[in-house]
Amino acid sequence: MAEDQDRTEEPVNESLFEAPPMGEQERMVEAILFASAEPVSIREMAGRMPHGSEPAEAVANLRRRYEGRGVNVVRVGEAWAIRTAPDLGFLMKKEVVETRKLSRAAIETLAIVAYHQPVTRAEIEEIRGVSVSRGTIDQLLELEWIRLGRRKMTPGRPVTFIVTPAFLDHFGLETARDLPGLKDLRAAGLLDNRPPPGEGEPEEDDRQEEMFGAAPPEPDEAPEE
Amino acid sequence: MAEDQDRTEEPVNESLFEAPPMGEQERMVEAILFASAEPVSIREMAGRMPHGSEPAEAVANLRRRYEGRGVNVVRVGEAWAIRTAPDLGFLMKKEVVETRKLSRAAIETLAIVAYHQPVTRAEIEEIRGVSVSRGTIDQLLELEWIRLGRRKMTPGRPVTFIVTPAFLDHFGLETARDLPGLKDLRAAGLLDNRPPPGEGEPEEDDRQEEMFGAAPPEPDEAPEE
Amino acid sequence: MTETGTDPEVTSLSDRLAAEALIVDVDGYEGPLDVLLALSRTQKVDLRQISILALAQQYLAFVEKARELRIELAADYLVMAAWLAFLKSRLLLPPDPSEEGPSGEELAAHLAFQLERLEAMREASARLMARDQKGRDFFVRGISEDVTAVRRTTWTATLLDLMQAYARVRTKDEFRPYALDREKLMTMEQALDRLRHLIGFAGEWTDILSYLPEGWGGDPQMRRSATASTFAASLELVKEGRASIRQSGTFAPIHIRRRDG
Repeated sequence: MAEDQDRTEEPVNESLFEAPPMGEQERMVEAILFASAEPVSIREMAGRMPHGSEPAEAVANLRRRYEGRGVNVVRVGEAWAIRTAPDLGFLMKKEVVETRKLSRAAIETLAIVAYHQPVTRAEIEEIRGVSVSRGTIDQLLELEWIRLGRRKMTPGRPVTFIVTPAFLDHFGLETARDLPGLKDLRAAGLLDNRPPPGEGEPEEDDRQEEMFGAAPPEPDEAPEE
Repeated sequence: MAEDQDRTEEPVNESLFEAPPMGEQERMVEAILFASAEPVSIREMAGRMPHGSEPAEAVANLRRRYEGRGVNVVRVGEAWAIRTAPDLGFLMKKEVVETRKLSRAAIETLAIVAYHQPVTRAEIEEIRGVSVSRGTIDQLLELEWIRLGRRKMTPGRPVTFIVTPAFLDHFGLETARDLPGLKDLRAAGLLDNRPPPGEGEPEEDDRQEEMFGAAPPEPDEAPEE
Repeated sequence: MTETGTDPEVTSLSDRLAAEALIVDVDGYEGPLDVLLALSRTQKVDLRQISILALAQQYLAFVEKARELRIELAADYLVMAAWLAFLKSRLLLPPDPSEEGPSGEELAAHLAFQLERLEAMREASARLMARDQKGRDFFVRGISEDVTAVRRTTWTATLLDLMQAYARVRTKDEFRPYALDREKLMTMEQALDRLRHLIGFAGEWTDILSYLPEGWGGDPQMRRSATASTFAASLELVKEGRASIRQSGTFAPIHIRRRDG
């Protein structure tokens, strides 16, 4: 076959050899384009196909056949190739889910929200003793473990944060009240026996009840992402 | 954990996003199969396609669509691939590096593994009447045409060998059941593991039934003599 | 046939070619079973009808010939020869009822089965290799696209993590390193608390700076923080209707006073 390469396009050959039917030529072009690692020129196709073949016409037919399909026959410079339809590129991505532990800052912030809700950012910072980065709050919002609560009736009307039902679900709690109290933490050896001066139990007052009871829809919902 | 979250969201998704129409799913499967040189399992397709898609049905449709074309949708074990039609092989540049020419011993060993799987080395030697060299097995393992199967529940718990999806892919077999002449060989009792007279009965046969899937139970009779 | 045997290969080869219809090239055979299969083909019958007796005789002749040609036969060829000699005697002699073990017919049947099975596997391997093969007869996708993995991270924590984190936060007071920073800041809540108490006493316009707590007027950072908080707290009180606020000009002092009613 290779030695015929240069003569295939000459019209003389047409009379010498019967070319395969166009449908067959289309199959050939299809197989060639599929299997080639590089785009293939018409000339190269002609070199591989039987004498008298019309690869240009076969490619044109094949191109029409693939219109609207999952792959298309596309022209690449002077050559042709089969490529994924542009709108299906997303299929070539595979999602790999990786589970990671929350950062210390995030888990501490989450704990403070859970124990002190509704709590403002300033209060979180006050309790943690360090400033809370925007990213940490955003991460918890994105996880849908915290959301915005009502604004606090203090100067500046700062937004507050509260934990969500998804949070409760994740940690297997029925209500935020089920969170172990400081006494429990102490009993579990998680807290020093000496309570820090001036620190009582976290308040588990009716504010929380409100949050998890028939909470009226909040005007400032966390943006759902 | 993350699964919990997914679980809670699932019913929502089902109602929110309807699976794309079958024609669209067919396009997706087409794009996925075209893009991959290796067979792709239904499971993997489902993982990449929108929620609620039916890749198995889409593949079946696609297969029909490509019947008689220059490339075909072929089944390889539990997976699917697009391959050029075998009658068009002459068009292709044989760029593929020929695998080392297999020795007669390797070819026979391969056939024995394919037809008798799962089969132990001792059984292979019994059938060939000669010891099997380490190199022969290694070569087939390297080609990834055979791999280790379950250990046999006989004294010494010898390892067994079985053929791989790569083997099926290379020889264009849908499943190991499609091995040429398998049925006849089994009917003739030539796949039986008959012990030499005077030796213990082998436990056998239901193992193989498993390997070859839901083959109709063969009467376990000796060849007519 | 040389006496010395210095070059047995050449001698045996020429001898074989000359003298023997059966070419004994042991290297070309894969063991006794292979030889037996080759020999059985000379019987020109279906393997199922093969005469094992005739085959045993052929094999013994083959081994004999090899010996004559001084070909080193591997031990298993000789083992097979011995076994076939035994089988031959069993097949020729009438069965002895007192004899233990399988009959000659059973042994012969098994050998026939082995030969047939080997033949079948040979045919199967030939058929297998004759199939269309990947990379030779059919081809895979030339331009394959790798599936790019998109990493999605999900975050997790346990209730214990949560409790430990909270315990950590609550016990931090005893050793927290950032306490100094916080001491220089006055929160609006602090200022408001203070102002709520003090505003009741402000019947007259009073500069809000006079409400700064003691010790907050010196250090510039503390002063700034206290001033801002106090101002914000003042606005809050105004909003609550508890105070009035005024400023005579830009950057002028800001005054507040109690608002009654």
